[in-house]
Amino acid sequence: MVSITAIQLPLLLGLAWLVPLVSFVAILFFGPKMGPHGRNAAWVATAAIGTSFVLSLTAFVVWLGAHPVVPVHHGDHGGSHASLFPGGTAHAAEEGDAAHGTEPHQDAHAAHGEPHVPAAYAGDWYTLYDGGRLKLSIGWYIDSLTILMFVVVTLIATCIHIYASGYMHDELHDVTDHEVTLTDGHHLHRPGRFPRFFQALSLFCFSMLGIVIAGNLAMVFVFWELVGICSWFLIGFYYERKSASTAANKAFIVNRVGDFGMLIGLMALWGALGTLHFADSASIGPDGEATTQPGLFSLFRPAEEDHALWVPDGMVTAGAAAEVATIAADHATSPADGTSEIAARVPGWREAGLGRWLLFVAGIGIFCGCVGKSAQFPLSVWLPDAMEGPTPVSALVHSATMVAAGVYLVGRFFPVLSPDVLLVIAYTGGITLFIAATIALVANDIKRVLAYSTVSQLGYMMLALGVGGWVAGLFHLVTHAFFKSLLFLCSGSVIHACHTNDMRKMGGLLKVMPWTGYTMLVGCLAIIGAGVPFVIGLSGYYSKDSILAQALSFSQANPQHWILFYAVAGGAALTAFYMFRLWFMTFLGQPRDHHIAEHAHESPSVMVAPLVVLAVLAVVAGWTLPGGLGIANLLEQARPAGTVEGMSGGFAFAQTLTFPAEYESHEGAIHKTATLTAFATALGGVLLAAMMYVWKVLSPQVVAGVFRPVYTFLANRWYFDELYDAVFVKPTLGVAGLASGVDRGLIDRFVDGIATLARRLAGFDAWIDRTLVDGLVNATAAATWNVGQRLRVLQTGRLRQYVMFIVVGTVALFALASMAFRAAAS
Amino acid sequence: MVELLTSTVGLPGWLAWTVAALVSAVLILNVIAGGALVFIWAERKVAARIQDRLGPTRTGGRFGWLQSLADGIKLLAKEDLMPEGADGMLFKLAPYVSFCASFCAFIALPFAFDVVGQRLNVAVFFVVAVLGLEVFGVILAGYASASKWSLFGAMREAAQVVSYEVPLGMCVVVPVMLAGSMDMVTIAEKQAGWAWNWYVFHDPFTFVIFWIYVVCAVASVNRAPFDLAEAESELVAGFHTEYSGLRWSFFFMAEYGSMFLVSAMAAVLFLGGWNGPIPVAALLGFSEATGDTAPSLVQLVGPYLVRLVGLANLLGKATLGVLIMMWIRWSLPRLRIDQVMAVCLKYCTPIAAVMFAGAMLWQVFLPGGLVPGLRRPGGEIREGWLEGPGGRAAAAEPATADGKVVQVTP
Amino acid sequence: MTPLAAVSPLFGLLVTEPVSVAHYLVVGAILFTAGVACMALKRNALGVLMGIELVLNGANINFIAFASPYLQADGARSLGLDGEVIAVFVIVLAAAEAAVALAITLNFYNNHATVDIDRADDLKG
Amino acid sequence: MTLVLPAAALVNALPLGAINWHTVFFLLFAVVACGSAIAVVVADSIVRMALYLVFSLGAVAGLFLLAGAEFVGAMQLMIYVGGTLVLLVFGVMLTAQTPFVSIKSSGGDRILAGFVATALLGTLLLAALAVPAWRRPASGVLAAPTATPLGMALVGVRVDDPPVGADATATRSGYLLPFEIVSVHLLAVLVGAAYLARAKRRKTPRAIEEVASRRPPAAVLEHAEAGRHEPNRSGSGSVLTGGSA
Repeated sequence: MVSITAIQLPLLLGLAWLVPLVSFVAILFFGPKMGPHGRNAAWVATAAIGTSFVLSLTAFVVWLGAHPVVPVHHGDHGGSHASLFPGGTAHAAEEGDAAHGTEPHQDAHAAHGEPHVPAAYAGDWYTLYDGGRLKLSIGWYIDSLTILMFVVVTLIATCIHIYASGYMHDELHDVTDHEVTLTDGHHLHRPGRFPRFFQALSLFCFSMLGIVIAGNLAMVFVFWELVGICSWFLIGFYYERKSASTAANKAFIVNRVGDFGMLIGLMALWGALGTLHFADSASIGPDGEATTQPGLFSLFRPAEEDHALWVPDGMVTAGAAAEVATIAADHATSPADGTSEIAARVPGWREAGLGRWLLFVAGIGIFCGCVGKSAQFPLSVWLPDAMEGPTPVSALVHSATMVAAGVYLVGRFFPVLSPDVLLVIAYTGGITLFIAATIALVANDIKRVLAYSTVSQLGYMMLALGVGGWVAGLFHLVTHAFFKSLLFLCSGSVIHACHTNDMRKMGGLLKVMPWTGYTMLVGCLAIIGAGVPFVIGLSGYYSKDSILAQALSFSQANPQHWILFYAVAGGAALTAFYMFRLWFMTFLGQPRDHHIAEHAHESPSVMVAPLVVLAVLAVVAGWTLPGGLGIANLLEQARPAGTVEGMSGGFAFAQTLTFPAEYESHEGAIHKTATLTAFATALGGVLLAAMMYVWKVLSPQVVAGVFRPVYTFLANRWYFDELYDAVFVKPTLGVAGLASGVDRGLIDRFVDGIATLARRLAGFDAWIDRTLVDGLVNATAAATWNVGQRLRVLQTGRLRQYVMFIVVGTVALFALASMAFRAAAS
Repeated sequence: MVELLTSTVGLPGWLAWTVAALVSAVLILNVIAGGALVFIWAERKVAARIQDRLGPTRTGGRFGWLQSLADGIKLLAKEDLMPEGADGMLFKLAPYVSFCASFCAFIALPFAFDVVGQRLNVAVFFVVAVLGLEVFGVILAGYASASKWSLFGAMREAAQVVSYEVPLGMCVVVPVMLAGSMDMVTIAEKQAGWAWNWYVFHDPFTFVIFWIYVVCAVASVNRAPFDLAEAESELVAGFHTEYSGLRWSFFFMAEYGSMFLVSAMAAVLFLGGWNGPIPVAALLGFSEATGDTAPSLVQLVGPYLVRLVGLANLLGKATLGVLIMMWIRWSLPRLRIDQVMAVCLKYCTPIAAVMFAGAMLWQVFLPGGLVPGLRRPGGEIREGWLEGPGGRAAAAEPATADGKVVQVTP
Repeated sequence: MTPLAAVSPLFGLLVTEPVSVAHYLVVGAILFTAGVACMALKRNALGVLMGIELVLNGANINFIAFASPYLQADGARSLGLDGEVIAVFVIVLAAAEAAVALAITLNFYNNHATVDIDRADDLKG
Repeated sequence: MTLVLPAAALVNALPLGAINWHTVFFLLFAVVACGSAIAVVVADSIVRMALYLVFSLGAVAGLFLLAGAEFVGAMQLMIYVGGTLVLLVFGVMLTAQTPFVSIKSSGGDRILAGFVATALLGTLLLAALAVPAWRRPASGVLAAPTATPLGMALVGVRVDDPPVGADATATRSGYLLPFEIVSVHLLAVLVGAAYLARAKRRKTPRAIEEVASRRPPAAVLEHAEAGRHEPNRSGSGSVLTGGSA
């Protein structure tokens, strides 16, 4: 039976997903005609995204109606994994049945020995291609994570649309771009591109929502690329600026590098398993009976195995190619029992660990994509440059949503990730967060500071996921989306006021733009996780604490990885420092550049309103309402099956790993330590920033002087760009030059030779044509002409005569025919 | 009726048919002639009231209700003039052509449940087609009277009527589509029940298209503001400039006849035909079906009672329509011919087309209407073409050899 | 009494027999011929047009006659719907044809100040 | 009583009961159709020809109705009589100038046409009466009303019963494609006609020059003398816009 929810949700979310596409198409075709300079395009796009927000909210309510949130109460988890999970029930996603979904929460039931199965609905809207082992379809996989992401993305996007309709008003009339100087020395003067901006925004929202709702990896990949393209459009919005276009290309190419890895992962999965669907898909076979094709989740964590991760048969056989070949050779006569024997021997092979490397490759490959998209080390270089785009773009694309896509995918794909992959993820996250944080310390471009903080926050999330903090990571993803977009919009508002990105020129702006200042303060507090320990805090407080706690409990479980916890803790301190450095430098103290200071002004209300909304959200997003309604509990509903109790195991370079269950990190001891650490580090960071930039007891210049080499190293962003330039770009250019030389020297010569030969032949051909063929044709024409001359006398031009002719002819024919028939008859 | 004659009076079948046919013909004729009398009087009164006059007051006692009779007598007494150089035959023929046209159209018009001259299953089509013939009389008249005024009038009329047939046809098609039948009786039947079953309230599109129909109807019977054919300001009296006496009155009867006809058609197609806004009869338990055995008085009298009420309903609606036309005529100025054409080709036709498409889509997507259960869905009719009147099952219904069934009021 | 009796056989002959397809065919033939004659005789372009209409109707009558199951003798199979559909198409296309022909005629009239088709021989060989 | 007697006598004398009304109506319509068709040929005045044509085609519509093809009949009335012929008459009037109302054709033509027409008629009648099956009287089997099946068939669904003798199981094709073709064709025709008949930009059409060069008709002369009516009103295409009011 299919519950009504299973029908409503795909409908609602599908609509919410498609509305931006509609607005994109509309603006694409009629954009310039929408009001003066396409002013109304903003309204179209905003209305569209607003609609999808409302729809998502409706879906959210529907979900809550079907799956009430149960508050998490910890500590009632006893016994071992096995004892907790006797015999599995089917995955709830099978034919989108909500029957299982109605007991969504494991903690309410784990005590009674029932396994946790996330409530989810999956299905296909439309199957593009279904043949052999390849099935490409446009489908949905909806669980509370999906819905949460929908609400968050659409909400933030709505705010940012509204904001942008104010921010981009320059584009409403012709623009003189002072950053582009033409060869004749003038500045570039171009018509405004207001509609195009919103068109790209709409397309972006569509793609992002597509990733979120996607029901299979192929679809994810498609929209993944779409998101990349949109980001390319938006970063390169001022494409006349060299910096912008290079930044756009850079972002795109770096992403492609990640996507290449992702492709490999896809190949590994599809080649070994023949499916890319997350959930099991029930399909009606040609013979009419319904067959359930297991999806990735149930392949990797089959219910029979209590949702424990194992290497699926497909991968095992693929890994054991040699043995399979021998068996096949033995049974060349009758392949049937060959397959049976293979099936029989699969468990043995699995014990032997065959095909594990495929699992590893798949996980790493998918993660590569995420590395690119989420700007993780080593592909983190593109995100700061991406700040060339208009600020709303940075806010939406490069803080709240697009970069979140990587984290989201890791979260979505979590059940398939084996411990070693998780470890890789954790370390990548750790490294990223540290590097980015350090760079952010010394950056002076306000947007770049934020960009690097984004990178490091993403590092946080990755690390959290990597150490098994599934909820922690995604929780932080959500909260971070709120306060980071808030911060970006604030910075945008500041830039809007000062017309510069350089913090060294700002200062003392709090008086002139109080709204922006205080909302930004809220943002900073949120991002450093400020709060009264154990009592209440801003959204960041909760998410960051849970990350810290998880990291702590992980490094307690595996002491050899202690570094991770310190990375997190140190990162927290750094975050606090650079964020408040930013805020102090921007808003407090004396104006450093009076020219700017006196021109600064508070932004129009259309820009301030979103700030306030987002500020409120940044405060409350982390709270859990009485009755348990809170993001964390919502996410618990979507926690992948079998990950409740954490995992253990290892392979390759991490022989034994223990991923402690997440609820353990809520245990008193760990949690207390984590909270205190977070609080202390944050406080320390803030105090340090205050000392340097408010009380001036410690001069930044001095500090920079003392740590000169470190400073320069950081200021040059660890020389990443230079490194890549030397390692990748230069050699590539060299090879290309060589290739082009070969092309000109050899191939072109050859082609030219052929061409000349052809011309010779053609000349001869032409001669034949003129003499022989034309002669023939002309002769025919002349003949026709003469005949015509003879026939023209018949044409009297008298219509009535023609009628006569016809009639007489008909009668005559009839007479002849009848005579002939009579003759034939007699 | 036929059965009545054959069984009780004992006439042979053929005679029964003839008599029945004659009776129905006479009845319809009376509808037209009597209607014309009433309407001419009404027109005078309405005009007078609108122009703040009294109108006829004296003839026949109060309200001058015999005025038009007096006119008729005067017309009979008038000399029939024919201009020299007129084409005699055509000149004489013209009035009868147009009168016959508007008369024939009444054949297929149902006055109440199966109270109809000849139940055709393409009735709508037939009526529209035959109405289209009326223009011939006008054209012939215009040509035959050998007068420029008449010729211009006729030309305008020809152009106008031919062009207005297009949107009119589109408007008419919509109820046909909703009812899934061109049989007027069926169409009216489908709208039985409360007022919201009427097709005019079926959906927004039909509501709009009803008004389009009104415009086109007024135009196609060329009443003001579309009465270019007899624009007395430019062409003395248009196509009937040269006419006088009885022939002229025939033109008038034709005009009033077709006015009544298009109004009645509007009533049948959009306003529920003979079904009142409140299904009193149904609520009281009367039924239209004539039961063969008559256990109770209700069943005995019911059918005829229902028919009478229906007749009253339909005549009332049609008359209202005619009165509205008069109201329009005496309130609006006359359009220019190019404006008339623009109204038809630039506005009515496109709007009608869009509304037609809209109604179609509405049928597809919201067959039950906005308020579910309020209206009986029109959907089943299209599937039910097999059973419904005009469907295959009704094949046996045209009982006689030439498929003519004559049903007349009891 | 007697004259009536004398009349009656002829009477019966005429009107008591049900019609057959051939009846219709005869009518069609007459219309067709009339149309052709019209085309052949009339010098007025519109006359020719009317001739065409007649011809088309003659043809239509045959289609309908063969299509109507009612006219067929017992057991004989009729053309069924096909005939009627063809008839419908003929009518529709005739309308179109009339429109174009009329337009052409008017054009001709505008350019030659006449509708006499015998004067429309600009293209004669 | 006294009234009934003659009626009864009439009944006894004539086999009126045996009258086949269908045949009677058929004869009626047939006579009208053929008669006015011939009248079209014979008549001289173009306008009268149009009138007769109307009668003829109207009668043909009657024949269709009799044959049980009520949809086609109604269509004949609507499109032909109501549309096409009005159009024709329209054209007649647009071009109706005294010299053109009746253009006589030479006697020789008439005789020749007479011969040819007779031959053609003979041939056709021969063909019509050749097949005995066609001459057998009608069975009078009532067929289903064809409007709905026709409509369905035009949109591609066949719901009419297969003709007698054909196997009922065979799937028969609808007429959607022809229908579409015809509609597109109609559209093209409309555009083309509008294009052909569009108002010429020429100052004075050649028609008018011609008319002006000829001696205008009497009526026009009077108008001209009255001095408020220029001759080119007498026949050019702009009749619609009314007199010089």
